Amino acid sequence: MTTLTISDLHVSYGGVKALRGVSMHVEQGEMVALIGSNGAGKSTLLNALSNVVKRKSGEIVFEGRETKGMSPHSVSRAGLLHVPEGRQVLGDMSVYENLQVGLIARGKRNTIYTLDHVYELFPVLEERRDQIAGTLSGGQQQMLAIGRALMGGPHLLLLDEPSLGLSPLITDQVFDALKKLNAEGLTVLLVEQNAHRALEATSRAYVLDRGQIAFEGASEELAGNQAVIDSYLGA
Amino acid sequence: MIQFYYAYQPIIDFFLLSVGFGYSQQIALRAGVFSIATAGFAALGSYCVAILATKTGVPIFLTVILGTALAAAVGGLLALPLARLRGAFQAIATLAFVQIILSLLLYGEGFTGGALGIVGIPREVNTWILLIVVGLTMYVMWNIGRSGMGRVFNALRQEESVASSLGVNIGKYHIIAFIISGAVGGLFGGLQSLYTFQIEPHNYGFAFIVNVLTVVILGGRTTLLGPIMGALIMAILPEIARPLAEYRQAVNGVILILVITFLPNGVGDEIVFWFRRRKQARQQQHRASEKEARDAVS
Amino acid sequence: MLSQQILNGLVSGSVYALFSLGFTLIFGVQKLLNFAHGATFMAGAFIAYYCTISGLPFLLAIGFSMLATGLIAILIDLIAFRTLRNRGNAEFPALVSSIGVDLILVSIAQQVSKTQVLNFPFGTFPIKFYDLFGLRISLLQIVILAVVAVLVAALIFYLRKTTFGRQVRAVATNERAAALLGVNAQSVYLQTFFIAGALAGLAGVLIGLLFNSIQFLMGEPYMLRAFVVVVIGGLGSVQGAIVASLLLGVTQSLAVAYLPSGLTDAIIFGLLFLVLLVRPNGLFGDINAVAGGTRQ
Amino acid sequence: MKFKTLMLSATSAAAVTLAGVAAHAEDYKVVILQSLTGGAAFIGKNVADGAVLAAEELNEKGFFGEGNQMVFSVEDDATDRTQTLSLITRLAADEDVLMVMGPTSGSVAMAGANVANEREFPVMTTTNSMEVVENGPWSFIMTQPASITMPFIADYTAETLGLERCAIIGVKDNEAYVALQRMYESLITEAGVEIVSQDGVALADSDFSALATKIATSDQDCVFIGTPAAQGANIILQLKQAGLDPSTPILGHNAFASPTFIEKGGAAVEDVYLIGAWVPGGDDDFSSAFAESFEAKMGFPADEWNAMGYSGMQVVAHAVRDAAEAGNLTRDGVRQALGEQKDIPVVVGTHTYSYDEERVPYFGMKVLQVKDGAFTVAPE
Repeated sequence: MTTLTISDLHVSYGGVKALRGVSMHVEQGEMVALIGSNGAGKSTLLNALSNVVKRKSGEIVFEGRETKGMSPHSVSRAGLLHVPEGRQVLGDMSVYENLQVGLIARGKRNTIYTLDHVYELFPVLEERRDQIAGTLSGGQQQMLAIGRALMGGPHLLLLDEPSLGLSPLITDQVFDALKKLNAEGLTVLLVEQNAHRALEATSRAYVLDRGQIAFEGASEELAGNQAVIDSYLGA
Repeated sequence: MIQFYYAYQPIIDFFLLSVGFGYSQQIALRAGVFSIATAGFAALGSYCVAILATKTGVPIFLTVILGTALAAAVGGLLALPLARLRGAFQAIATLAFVQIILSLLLYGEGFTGGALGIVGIPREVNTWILLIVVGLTMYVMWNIGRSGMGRVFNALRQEESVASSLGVNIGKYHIIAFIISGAVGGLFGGLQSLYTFQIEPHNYGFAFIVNVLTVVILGGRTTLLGPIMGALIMAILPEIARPLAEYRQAVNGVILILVITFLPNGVGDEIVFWFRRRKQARQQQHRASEKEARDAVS
Repeated sequence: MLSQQILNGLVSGSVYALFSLGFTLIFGVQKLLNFAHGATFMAGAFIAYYCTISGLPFLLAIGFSMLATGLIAILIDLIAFRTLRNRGNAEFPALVSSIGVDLILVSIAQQVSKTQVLNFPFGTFPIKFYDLFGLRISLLQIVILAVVAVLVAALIFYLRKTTFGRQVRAVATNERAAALLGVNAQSVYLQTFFIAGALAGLAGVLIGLLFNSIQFLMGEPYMLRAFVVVVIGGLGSVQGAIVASLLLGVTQSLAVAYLPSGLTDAIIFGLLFLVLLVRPNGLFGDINAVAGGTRQ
Repeated sequence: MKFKTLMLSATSAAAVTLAGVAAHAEDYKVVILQSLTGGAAFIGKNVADGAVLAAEELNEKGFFGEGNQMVFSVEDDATDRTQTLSLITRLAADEDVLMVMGPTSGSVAMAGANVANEREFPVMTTTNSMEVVENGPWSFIMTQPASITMPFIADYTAETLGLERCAIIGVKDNEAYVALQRMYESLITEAGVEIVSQDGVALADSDFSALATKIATSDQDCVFIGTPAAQGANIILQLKQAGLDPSTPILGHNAFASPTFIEKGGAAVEDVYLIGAWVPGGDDDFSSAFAESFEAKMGFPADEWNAMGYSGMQVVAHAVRDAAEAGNLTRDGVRQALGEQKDIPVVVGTHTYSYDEERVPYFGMKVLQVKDGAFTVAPE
């Protein structure tokens, strides 16, 4: 079953065309990577998916439902949860309270992601449950942001640059957790600049270049295609 | 025309004073300073003039200069602590400044006359003097707008972080804006003193703040035409809306809400922007037709 | 006399707290100054007054008045704030449009009351005095202190411990992140406005009753006091507002008692200036923010 | 161009308003310009109501002689200086208007006086400020200055009651009240009364708890309160609640002479001394008749300001009639006649109203006391 289908999506920011006809899809249970250089439009795509930015044209169908006109909070209450770039934890609130806020998106939907489940996945969150979120380290904040989204019972998790600013060791921990979640059946769309890590963790990938899909295919295949990586990712 | 002037002279004078206070308010907003201190500056200027003119032999024109200088100096001093504050805090701090001035004016009875204010101020100012001073003020404002300082103010208003990244010393320009705002406010406060014979602290209270804000919001916060349009509407409105007299305040309130919501740039600014856009469009059209003509020839 | 004056100050201060809480809550959540808060407070006193003289039992009149001022506050949000907020960068425009609402409400009250000073009929609340360790305290003062204490505790509980309170704080801290987590910011705004309005309305009734006077301009001095309170307490901080309100009440009482009373305003606004100079975020601005400190 | 069109439309709108007052040869046109709205409305509105009643009655009685009548219109100065300036300027430009009864008070009255003297146009302002009189020969005041009224209550304090130590509470932000308070202070000080404390409240204040505690616990044998009626009643209530010795005499000035004072103060204001020009219900034939006809017309009893307006209009009417009879029905004629009015029967004070050589009005005052919830003449 297809979780997410995007067809011919256009988004403009004050006259600048950020996305120019993007089409892609994510199947249930898949972990898909979206990679591309800085300014390619990756974050814009995620923001358009969660309706934080308005699209100019195109269709976004999430679990069979067109999301056009829905407010951002309705989108997340429908099970499409977006972990934004820079984590954006609620800095004045405790770890526990952040997780509780995460519950709001769940509503009355059933989900396997309980508080215990999150604590099991990220034990550090349980140790620091009463600490003010703003005082956590970057890696801990990333774990909190993911855990908080899980509390909302996601059917699709959008992750924006989870490795940004994290040490390789912490990045490993985060990616391990993501793989584990995917193995349990969570559908994930992962945006990363760190192409190697992203391709290593996912099954399929899209390359976004100047607002358009430049390449799509199996992650393994893409990882081996040095020419594509060099020309689009500049790494 | 003379008859008209005779019957409406106080409204015309009121309009000119409003324009003056409007420029004092506008220059602060223009530089991105969220100040409502104009009432305080006006009070300083008018009391300085009134006290000097009634209690000393200082020549009248000198009292106005001293009043202007005093308000400008206080504006400069006020800017120092305010430079550390942003947005809402600046508004609150300037409001506190006005309150402090007012309560000191009420308290310093021996010097300021307390609630009685100061009476018997010589009436030295008439419509023509007001007209000339407003003209001079506009000239100065126009020059500021054209100069580099005007561009810095625009940058500060739009995005302070951008301005600071361009290496602009924000604090310095805020101080300059405050000094100008103080000088203009003090100048017109002084003229008001010499126009109305009598002043009291009450003249510079909340109603003054609302009026001068209305003038600038209604008129526009960036163009020279702004305060003129705002003051014009505020001067004429009570005349044509006399049947609404009992609800005058409410009418002002409705105007404020409607203008800030649907005409956020203000009437005057919108007019100027419209002309600018039309001019640009014409120029483009002109260039396009020139090109067409050239193409046709070749 | 000193302790009596401190008591007077605490009672006045507790009503300032009731008034300022709503103001600071709205600022905490929206980062906007609601200048019409004073007029909402005045409306509370007016509505309760007209309900009482038309025969409604006093407690019912209070309830009705709180409901009505809550709705007035929601209207303020819808009329004066919503469009501006959606346009972005609303700080200054919202101040202007809320001044507009203030003028409208005050003008209506002026017409309704014909500029007269109104007061609740004698006997609306029993006047009883108690002698407590040499202090003279009225039943009304005791009731006010108790009501304010209970409401403040309830508000803090609500913000800290309930799901809705967490949503309020989430929006206060980071509106976009909150939306991504399924929080409906618009409904949070409406609810905080309702709470703020109802608290202001109650404060109006209590002040009208305690000081025996209801008039169309009564909001203005309280609005100015609220500025002092929120600056000293830290804009958006609930605990800060409470401490600062009590501090302000007592300072004012003592200033009247021991200094020339004409200087009271100069003293409290001077104090505000001083606090802004030394601690631009207020005395409690950073640590105790409940409704949220600075937006990320 | 745009400016001109707008201004012209403003002119025509104003012309329509004035056209309502048609002019005939035997019509004496007077404009009652008072604060119907704004801060001084509690004075201006009431004065206007009293003046209108007087003018109607005088016309009905044929006071101005066969076929003649006073044509009056009521305008609002809005307690706003700018609007007052523009209104009076415009009225001065209308040659049919003989004089203006108004504007009401404070800086508005002063502004009116300025224009009046500049444009040689008689105005009778409601205020009692001598500055209006001193401003020039065309500006008059209707109420007695503090130097005339305050001795009544000051003498009563020092001599009749023999008090020695007084606490004073005044208004700090209204010039008229401050002037009365200062006059009282200097009079009682001269008479040997010590002022033990001096406090100023703002007109918008209602929280007097700290002030009340301070005065209730300090040592004085009288309290003088110079505030508006409702506020004064409230201060007295809070003083009593703070435990002020009930036997301490409380005194006030003529602002207290209003039904509001008793209504707001209830039992707390019992025994308070005050001065008033108007004894509610009237205290002679003329004033009782006025009280009756006013209540019949308006549906509520007349207060001090209604009575003042009614009395002021009597004086204006006599001045206009005198000018007409002297064959000098011009603004200057009315001005001269007004300044020469002597012993005009009125409903206030000692029932006759006169201007002295300095054009200062005199009609006397009464010391009143609240007894059983009503104003009565205080024991001598």
